[in-house]
Amino acid sequence: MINVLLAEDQSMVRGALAALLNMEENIRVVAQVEDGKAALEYLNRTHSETDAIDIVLTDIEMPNITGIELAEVLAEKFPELRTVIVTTFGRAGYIRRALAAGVYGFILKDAPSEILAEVLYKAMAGKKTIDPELAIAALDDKDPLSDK
Amino acid sequence: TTGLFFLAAMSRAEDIARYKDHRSNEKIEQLAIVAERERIARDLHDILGHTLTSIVLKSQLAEKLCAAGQTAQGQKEIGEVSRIASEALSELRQTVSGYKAKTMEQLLNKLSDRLVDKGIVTEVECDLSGLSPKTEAALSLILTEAVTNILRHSNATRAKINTHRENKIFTLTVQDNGTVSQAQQVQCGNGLQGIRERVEELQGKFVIDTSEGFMVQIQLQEQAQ
Amino acid sequence: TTGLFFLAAMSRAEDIARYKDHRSNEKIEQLAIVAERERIARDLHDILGHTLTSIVLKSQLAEKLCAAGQTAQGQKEIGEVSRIASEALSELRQTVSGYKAKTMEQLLNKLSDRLVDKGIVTEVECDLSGLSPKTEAALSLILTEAVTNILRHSNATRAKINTHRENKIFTLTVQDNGTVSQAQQVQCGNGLQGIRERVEELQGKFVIDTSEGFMVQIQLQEQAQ
Ligand SMILES: Nc1ncnc2c1ncn2[C@@H]1O[C@H](COP(=O)(O)OP(=O)(O)OP(=O)(O)O)[C@@H](O)[C@H]1O
Ligand SMILES: Nc1ncnc2c1ncn2[C@@H]1O[C@H](COP(=O)(O)OP(=O)(O)OP(=O)(O)O)[C@@H](O)[C@H]1O
Ligand SMILES: [Mg+2]
Ligand SMILES: [Mg+2]
Ligand SMILES: [Mg+2]
Repeated sequence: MINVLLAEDQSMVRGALAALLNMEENIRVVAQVEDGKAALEYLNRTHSETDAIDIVLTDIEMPNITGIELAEVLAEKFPELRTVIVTTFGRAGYIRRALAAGVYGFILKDAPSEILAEVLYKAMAGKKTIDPELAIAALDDKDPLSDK
Repeated sequence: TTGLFFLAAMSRAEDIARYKDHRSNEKIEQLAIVAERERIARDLHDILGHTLTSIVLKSQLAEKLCAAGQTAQGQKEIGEVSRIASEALSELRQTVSGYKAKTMEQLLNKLSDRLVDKGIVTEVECDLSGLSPKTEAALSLILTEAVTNILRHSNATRAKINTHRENKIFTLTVQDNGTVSQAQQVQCGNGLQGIRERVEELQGKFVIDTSEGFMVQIQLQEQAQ
Repeated sequence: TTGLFFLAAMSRAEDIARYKDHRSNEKIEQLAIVAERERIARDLHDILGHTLTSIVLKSQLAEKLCAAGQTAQGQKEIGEVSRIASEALSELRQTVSGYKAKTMEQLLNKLSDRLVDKGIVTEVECDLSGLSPKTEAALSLILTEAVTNILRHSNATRAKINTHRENKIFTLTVQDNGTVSQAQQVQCGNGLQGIRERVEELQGKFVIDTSEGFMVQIQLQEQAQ
């Protein structure tokens, strides 16, 4: 069983994603939060005691702490957790930053749920997945943070 | 995320300033177009990206629920999909009309339609006559941004857009009655930053007040137009 | 009603040309922005409006099918909704970075599928070979809009899309057999207005005829392509 913490600020999207994943046999969405800050609070509160979460599945654009920032903090504070990012649009610099933070997946939010599930299984097996459409968008990316 | 966009906006403005020195009309035009496209892309992302994503996920869910024999729940999701899609279509139509509005009056109508459509009781009391094209252009961007912000960020039930002209001072106020938590500092995104820059260009004043809902107010010298 | 369409404002291009003489950078910038915004608005409407319309129609159908106990069919429709919405998101992603070109044939197939899907007997007889990319782009958006309008506004049971080429004049006609009450004046929305603008840009003619069903016809000079 893969235990997932889901972070997504749009409640409709969050609810549908959680319901879809919960219909998969070996995936369970243990908790749903509305931004990166809430995700960190949840993990700080529960993780060390219970080891309840295997994968953090997160949106990028969220208030307070974004998904990219979350991935960076997780890599440092909870290196045993695997982060997978779902996004609607691949914006300049996001993929590079996400990969630098060691995320296990970078895929489109609207991908068929079987594919999303597949990415989570692969992540558990230590394999990384990047959506081809997003990868193409990233080819001529200039990272706005390092490229002033 | 705001940080990212802010940098992009800055360099765009710098580019434009640099090219102005060279008096290269074509390049000015080109850069203005690119900047505008970026703005629209952002708008689109916000307006349609979420909706379409919700539609994809909910319809997938409905399909799976039906397949699993949970027809009642599936049906409920389908109903929501159709409602969301209708809303998206009307939002798209309004956005398009807003982009195409040619007079200030048309624009005000479009904007107040968008608010009313979202169930926000809207009061418009504006005299936008006799403004220079430059002021008009600035005001239309400011109005559009302020209204988009209400739609995106506030939980307002009422909104007011009004102008006041006195002693050669022109004041435009856009006010909503949403709850803005005082702790939460207002972080300027591209939107408010853009308003600030435009008002600055016109040597005007720009105020944000969150003591009662969210208020954006700008003041311009009438002669400066 | 066609008369209305020719009362359009002066073209943006002319505005820009005139201001260039005055070397007014600001105005050039502003006009370029307005022109770009209008262009994107039009494309948005054409590309996404069509898709969202299909989504609304299909999800409503799915809802009805489920309610009538035809769950399997309902499931199929809702599956298509998720596929179409996903495509729309892809399109939206591409609108931001540029425009992808579909072949005219693919487009015609897709459009006639949508009509047939709605139970409208559709006849397509088109020669769209050897057109310039600009003409192709305009025609695909015009076709998409005309078909979307049939889906949305008509009670037609038959539709015909055909081209005719003679004496260096290219004619495209989209005709349905719905009932259009003669009393009801056709009011231009964004869709027909967008067609009119595109045809004007190509120095062509645009006619709407509602004497038998609804007909949209455009004519272009072949050399003008
Ligand atoms: N009417 C409002 N009610 C509540 N909060 C608001 C309102 N308008 C703006 N804000 C707050 O101010 C912030 C900055 O607004 P701004 O328009 O600069 O950026 P944005 O809307 O987040 O993004 P964009 O760059 O697309 O405009 C918003 O993120 C939001 O938190
Ligand atoms: N095939 C048709 N049959 C009957 N009426 C039509 C047909 N096509 C257009 N109309 C009428 O013409 C009007 C204007 O069409 P137009 O495409 O400009 O706008 P719209 O479809 O209403 O909205 P949108 O801006 O989204 O396209 C429609 O509202 C409808 O009343
Ligand atoms: Mg988000
Ligand atoms: Mg804003
Ligand atoms: Mg139409």
